[in-house]
Amino acid sequence: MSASDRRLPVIPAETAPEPPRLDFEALSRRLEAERGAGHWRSLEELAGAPEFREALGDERFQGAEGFDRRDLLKFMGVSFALAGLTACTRQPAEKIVPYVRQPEEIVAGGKPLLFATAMTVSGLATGLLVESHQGRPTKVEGNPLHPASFGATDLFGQASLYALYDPERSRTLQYLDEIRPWTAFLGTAREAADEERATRGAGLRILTETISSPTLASQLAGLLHDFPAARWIQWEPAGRDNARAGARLAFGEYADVVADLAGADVILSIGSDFLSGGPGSLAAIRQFAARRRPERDRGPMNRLYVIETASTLTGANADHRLAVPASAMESIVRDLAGALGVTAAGGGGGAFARFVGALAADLKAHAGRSAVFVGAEQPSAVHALGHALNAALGNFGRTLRTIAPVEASPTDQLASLTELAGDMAAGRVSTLVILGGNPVYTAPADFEFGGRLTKVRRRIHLSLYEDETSALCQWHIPEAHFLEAWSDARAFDGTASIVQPLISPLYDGRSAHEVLAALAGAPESSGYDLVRTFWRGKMAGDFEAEWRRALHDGVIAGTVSPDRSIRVGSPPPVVLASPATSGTQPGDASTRGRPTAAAQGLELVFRTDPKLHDGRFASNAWLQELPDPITRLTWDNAALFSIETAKRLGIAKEDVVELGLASRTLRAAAWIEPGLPDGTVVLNLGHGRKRAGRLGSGTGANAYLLRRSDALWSASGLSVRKTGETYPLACTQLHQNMEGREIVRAANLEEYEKNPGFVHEKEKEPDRALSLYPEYPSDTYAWGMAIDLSACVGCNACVIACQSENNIPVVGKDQVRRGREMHWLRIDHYYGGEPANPRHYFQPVPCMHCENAPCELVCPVGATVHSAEGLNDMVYNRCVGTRYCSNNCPYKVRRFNFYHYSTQFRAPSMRMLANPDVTVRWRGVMEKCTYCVQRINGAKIDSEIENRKVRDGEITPACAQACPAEAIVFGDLADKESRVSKLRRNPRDYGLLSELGTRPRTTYLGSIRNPNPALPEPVRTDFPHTELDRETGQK
Amino acid sequence: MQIFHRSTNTISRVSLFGAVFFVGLSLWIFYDLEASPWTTQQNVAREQPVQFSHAHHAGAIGIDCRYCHTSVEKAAFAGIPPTKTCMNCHSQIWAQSPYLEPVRESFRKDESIEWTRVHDLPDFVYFDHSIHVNKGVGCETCHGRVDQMPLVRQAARLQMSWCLECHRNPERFIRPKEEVFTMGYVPSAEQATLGPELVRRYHLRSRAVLESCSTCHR
Amino acid sequence: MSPLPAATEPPAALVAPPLYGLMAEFDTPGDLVAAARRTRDEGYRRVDAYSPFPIHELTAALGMKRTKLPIVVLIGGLLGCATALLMQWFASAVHYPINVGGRPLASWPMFVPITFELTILFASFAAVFGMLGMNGLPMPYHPVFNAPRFALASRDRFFLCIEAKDPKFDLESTRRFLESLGAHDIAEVEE
Amino acid sequence: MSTPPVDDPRSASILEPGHTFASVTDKISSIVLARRTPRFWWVGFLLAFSLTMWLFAAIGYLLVRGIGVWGVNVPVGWGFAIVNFVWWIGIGHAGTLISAILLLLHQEWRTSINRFAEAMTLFAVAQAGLFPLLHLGRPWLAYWLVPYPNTMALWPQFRSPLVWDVFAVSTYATVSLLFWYVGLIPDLATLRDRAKRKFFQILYGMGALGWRGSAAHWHRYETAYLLLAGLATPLVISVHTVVSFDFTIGIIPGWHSTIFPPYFVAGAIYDGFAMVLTLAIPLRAVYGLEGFITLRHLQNMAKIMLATGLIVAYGYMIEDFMGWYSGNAFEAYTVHNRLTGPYGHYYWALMLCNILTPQLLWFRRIRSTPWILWCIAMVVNAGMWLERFVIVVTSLHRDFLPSSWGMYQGTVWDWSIFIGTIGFFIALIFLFIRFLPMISIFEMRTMVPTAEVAGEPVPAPGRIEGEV
Repeated sequence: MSASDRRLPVIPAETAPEPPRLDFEALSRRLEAERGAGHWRSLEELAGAPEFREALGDERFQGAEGFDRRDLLKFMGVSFALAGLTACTRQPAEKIVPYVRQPEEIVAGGKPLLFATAMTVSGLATGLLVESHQGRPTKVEGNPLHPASFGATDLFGQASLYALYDPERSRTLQYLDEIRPWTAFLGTAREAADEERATRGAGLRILTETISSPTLASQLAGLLHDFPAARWIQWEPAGRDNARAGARLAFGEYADVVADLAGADVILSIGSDFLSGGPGSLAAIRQFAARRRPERDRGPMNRLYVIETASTLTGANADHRLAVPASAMESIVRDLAGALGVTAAGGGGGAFARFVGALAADLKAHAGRSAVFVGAEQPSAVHALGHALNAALGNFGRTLRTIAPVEASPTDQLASLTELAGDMAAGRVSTLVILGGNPVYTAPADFEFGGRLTKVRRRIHLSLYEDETSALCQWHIPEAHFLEAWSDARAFDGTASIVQPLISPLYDGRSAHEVLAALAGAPESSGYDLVRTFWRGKMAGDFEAEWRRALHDGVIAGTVSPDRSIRVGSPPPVVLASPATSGTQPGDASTRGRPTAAAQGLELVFRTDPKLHDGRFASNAWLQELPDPITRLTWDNAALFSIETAKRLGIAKEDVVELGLASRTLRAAAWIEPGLPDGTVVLNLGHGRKRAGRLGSGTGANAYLLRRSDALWSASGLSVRKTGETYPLACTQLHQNMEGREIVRAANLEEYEKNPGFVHEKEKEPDRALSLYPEYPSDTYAWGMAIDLSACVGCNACVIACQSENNIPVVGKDQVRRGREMHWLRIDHYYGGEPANPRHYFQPVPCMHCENAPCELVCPVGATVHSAEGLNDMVYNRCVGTRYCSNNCPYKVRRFNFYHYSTQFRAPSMRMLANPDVTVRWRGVMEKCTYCVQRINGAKIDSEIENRKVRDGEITPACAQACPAEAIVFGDLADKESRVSKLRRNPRDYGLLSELGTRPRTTYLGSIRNPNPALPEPVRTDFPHTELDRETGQK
Repeated sequence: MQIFHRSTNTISRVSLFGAVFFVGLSLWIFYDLEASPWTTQQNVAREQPVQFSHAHHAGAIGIDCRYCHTSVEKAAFAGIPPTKTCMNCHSQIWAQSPYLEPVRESFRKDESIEWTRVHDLPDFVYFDHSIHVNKGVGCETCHGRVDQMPLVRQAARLQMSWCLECHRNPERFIRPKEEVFTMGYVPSAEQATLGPELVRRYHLRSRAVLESCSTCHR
Repeated sequence: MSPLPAATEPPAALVAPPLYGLMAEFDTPGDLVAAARRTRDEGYRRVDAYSPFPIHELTAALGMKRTKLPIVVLIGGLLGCATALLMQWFASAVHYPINVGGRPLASWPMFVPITFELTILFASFAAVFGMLGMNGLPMPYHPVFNAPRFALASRDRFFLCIEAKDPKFDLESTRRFLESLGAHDIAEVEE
Repeated sequence: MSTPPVDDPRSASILEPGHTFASVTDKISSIVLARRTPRFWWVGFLLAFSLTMWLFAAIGYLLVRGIGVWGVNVPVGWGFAIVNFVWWIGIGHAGTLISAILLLLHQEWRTSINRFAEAMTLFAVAQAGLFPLLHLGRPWLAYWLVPYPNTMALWPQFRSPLVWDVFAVSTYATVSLLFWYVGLIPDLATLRDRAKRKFFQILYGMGALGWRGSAAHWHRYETAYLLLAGLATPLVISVHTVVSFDFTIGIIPGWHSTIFPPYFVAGAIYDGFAMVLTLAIPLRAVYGLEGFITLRHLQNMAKIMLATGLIVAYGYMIEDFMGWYSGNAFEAYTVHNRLTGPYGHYYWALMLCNILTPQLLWFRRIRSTPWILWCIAMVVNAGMWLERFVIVVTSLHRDFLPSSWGMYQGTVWDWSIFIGTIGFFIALIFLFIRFLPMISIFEMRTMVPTAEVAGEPVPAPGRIEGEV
């Protein structure tokens, strides 16, 4: 992968996919009745009206090149327009298409409906409420009743909607790249079943991702009962094998540990990124953030220690963070265990003695009110030690519960995959059914999975996209999106939910249930039947009523896994013994996943990508363009070096380096990230896909190529060679240094309690009496927002939520590099303190809706003016695009349509993605955060019909609704009792740059950390290191 | 030596004033065109797939608007009746009429009737029927005497300045809620006194709010 | 018996196009000025002088009134000023009052630049079109162009024209008078 | 007393001795009325014309693809377009300034340069006028900046400097045009009377509006001309003041400064004269006009450049001083960033062009050596462009929140349109010198010694003694 073969994510019109026939005609005709399709007063229709109706190919991200028919029409349009015709534009005739028989629950042209369902990532479910306009899902929200959501959502949940309508999804069932009907597959399935039955299924293998779906599990069980010799293999590239092994070591059996952080005063994370991505992270954030507020309204502020290698969100939110090489992790934990008397005192902590000592003391002091997490990447021994620590601290039963494993069949996935690989190589596999997942891409490199796969005679692959694996299978079955098919799944604490579809499959996709049913010789049974029949027995009371309730609530009552009282004996000596050998000893569970001590060279650490996870989301443009929470990179991953290491190797940002590990090499772009342990290189999984559609393919470097089964998470002996080439990376924030300005105002708990007004010490808003302008009298609502920087963990959910709610287009890598990303809400990230181990500051920045808005003053046409309720209105249809407002905005929250970015909504399916309550912006128009004015107006209309005022909390902007930390509060400042008014009175409340006299309506609550007095950590918001300031962007 | 003929004096002056006049005229025409039915398609009756007469149904028979436009009080969109609604009656009455064949066909084939939209606001305008109807803005106020229209036409200009007329001083147009669906409504009292009273009673928002951009544009 | 006077056709000279005036040519601005002064002293009133460049003495010599143009320009300026102020105030404070950046609706200081510009613009129009109007321009055709050597009036010759309309005008005496001024190439200019 | 020859640096004459009304008239009008068009004219014109065509092509592409083809982004929302706009407007200041202010100051030497200086003004303003339109995201809606009755019941937002620009620039263009045309009327009459071919007689005749040099006309004419001068003087000052408001009204550090109006105006004059020299020096050479545009003219213009250059230098100094003196962290950083940031080299290049180089003008030998003067003028033209670039880009690319800092670079389309306007400008100049007298003929006649009426003092133009 060299800088040269990188191409823009441009989709030329000629290669645009065939618009599918049936579904869209109907659906997009239904669309016609709705509004929100864009500016008809644009040249778009002035010139292009005739071909506006035809279902167009997807033309997203027209970069700098491409000059197609539409452009010419536009050009003609321009000449008309310049002739002064625009004012007299006649609106093209539109059709209204009513139902023939209207479903009773649908109010024509009116209110959207919400349906409860659930999304699974790595087998674990998050409950969702999905908004449906006229039968098309338009927005994903969290399900307040679901234990893994609490009404919040994560990126993946929010972005799942994009996947649903993604025109690049696999659309047809294929046999050797030829389109086949479903019945043809049924034939093969029967044939295969008959054939395998002869050998009792000896040649039959079923490869799935981790499964928690009870229905699917029972189907598999049934199948294995019919084919006793068959095997069911689960493979999760970012799996929890080590955790399982660790649990076994500690408890003697598989068990999951569920935390309730509400009661945890001290939290220790041993390489665990429990605040992002992981199962139950939303719940974790909710509970964690609830106690990050110095107001003590929900208990005293908790304290978070993090010992980690790569910089994770969890580490970024730590009060104390220790960055150690992966190979050093276990010994430190042993020292800690020693200090806590769990094991015979270890080495005394060596370099980190002081840290370990203080930590141990703090944990002891909070025995029973603490929690120790161990990351899935850590070796089994560390997991066992973690359990032992928790046991010694008496956390089980208080802050932690042990429950029966949630996944249907906990196994050693790596072992079973190894076995499968062996079998395939030996030709012992005649039929391989791959249900979801992309093993060719994700399997350890040393398995050469792809090559061996082709040795299998009959290869069947079910997946959402045509990916690397489908390419090597004869049968490719398009998978139904979870919003298209019936299923069920369990949450991290065991709670089961019915996965209920909102729309019939757009591309005739099938669910795993249906494929298995076909294999089991019962093709007629639909997913719906299967799920219902499974639960029929299981639900207490009247089934129909319970079923309805389960669908309505989104959770099935009484399915939470019961506590499993496990005696955590002191872990077996094999664990306690400090490692005689390093590296994994085959068959020795206690050494599973243990990294080999760095002999020479550097250490390479793999981690799941915060946006693409294990690569399954690579095709999702929303996630691709989302900035990484810390590096702020989009569209690529990069080999991350610490400042020191980069200096030593003479590496600068955007250099292409060749990573060598044993015999394998990989070229990747370099990026510098403070806070990594020196000598460690971090590379995110999930990038460098070969077949992830036009957008997902070839972004970044494929870390799997270096990932061996004996070193899944970290490998030593890495060699790094500068190639002398450079590779452009698209970073949305070139400066992560506050330059000594009062942007994020931070303090430690002690200081804050000594001096609560610290936020106003250096800068404060000028006294309103000093203004020359008379106050505008307001007798109505005064909308405002408060963002608690102590609570915000920087998880990015709000950004995607905003993108989804407000029809925000994706612009592509090249445009991002040119500084043209469109996110209305961005999360700024700043470093502070020492480059070796900096503090991280996150600051979500939406429009401030300044009362004295500088942008409004300079707009020549009054396209951005103030509403009576204090909103800084942006009127797209009045905007002529001078960009003066953006220049004059001190917060730079305004976004401009430099090109016709919204062409992506031209693709018929993408038009269904658009929120009908929000205008799709045309080229040359400025846009920005509106506080979700469509929601405000909706609530106002409802309340006014009932002749009442809008209640506090009745309006929730998309960002606030998604936020798991409840860091964003919106409401009426005129109402002194509203939550936002109360926060305004909080001493931590300050306005960003309010010293300029802009009077922002969005204000921030100062960021408070709670470090251990024994380990003094002065607040530092300065970051005097220019290594990061090398200007990238702009070719 | 004389280059120009006598007449050129007159010609030059006339053409001078002529030019000024022409510019003025064209500007005036331009503005007039902008507000003319040619642009707004005001009062242009549209061909419809079915010769449906509001004059007959709403006027002569006196069917309530809400019988067909069901969501007018609940939602932004007043709602176009599904074929089912037509068939409620026309499965018995005029069940064989050739005029109604398209309706029956739609019902048989389960294919929607494609009506031509008559009142079509730009997509960046967010008009909500429910709030207007609930605050005493009569159907007639914007749609005119639909009960007298054999084929529906757009009665008003539907341009921003037209909307503002009412958003700026609603008291001139507002009527009692119970009269909202009345056609040919005559105020019981003097509108000058009744209007302001209703504005107070229905808690209409201040002019400042009704004039704010985001009230209609998002 | 006495012979009857012969009824003869009037001589062609009498139906020849009516006379506009007499055009006298001079070589230097000085001569012209002197001549102009003498002509006026002589009592001629409908007199005009033509020169390739402005000669300020002529105005006095021919006894012209000071032009009213400055008043016209002043009025133009005031008109522009008023238009601008009213327009801006009406648009921002009366017709569609919107809160822009928390500034007052009628923020006078912000209205100054446009007011100034329009004042200048209107005044300039007044100046130019006022001047043309008062000079009766455009007038592509004018009798003086009939004078044979008049083209030199835009090069290096200086002309004085006494119009036939002048009460004191008499073809012969006037011609003699002009000759006495040292003019040469005295020509009869037709209407 | 014997006056030294005009090619002597010490000569003070503004018109070569020995010229008569006739010689002046014929010399200048012959350039226009010559039957054969000189070869160098064709070469130069075609060159400029091809650039003009490229400009239109670039504009077409811009309109079709959108503003994205330029380098602009967030934070740097304004790039070349506004830089060029301010640059051209600045150049457009010399003409009216020379005609108006120097007229009021009785600077007679202006007469031989004011005509084409005014033409240059018009053409420069025409170029400038392109950019505010083109830089819009939706140029076809530009007319929304003009107040006119519409069905939306909407008005321009009169508090925005961009609306002020519309009024200022259009007023300036209109008044300059009137001024230029009024000045042309008598000369058009001259051409009308000199032209041999009927076509040209009619053409120039129509333009001359039947001017016949009547004393009464001359009187009103001069009054009007003087009044226009009086009006144009404050106007010319106001235009660049208003342009500078585009920045000073902004809140951005590096823009929000009270020094801008004066130093923008000074800069404009500086640049304007540089451009006049750039054009005058070759013109007088190729058309042998050394007798009309003498060294005295060049020297005077050089002196004015030196003076305004120093004012501009003072402006830069105050800007940087204020950055430090204000004690405002943002201001301070902006200055620091200008001097040492990623665009530092632009700043230092600017210093070299606008401050150091012009110091050469202290020396008479240099002031009176046309080709050196020409080089310096070119350097200043470039320098003033850099100044606008520094003001626009370096202020925007790093403002308040470091998180939003960015970089800016002109793309090929930015350059195409910039170079294109230069071509367009030159093409117009070529047409002008071919078809209109580039020096005011009738005013040159008044320079001829014999123009004075013997024994009577020449009163100041436009003034009138002897009320009758």
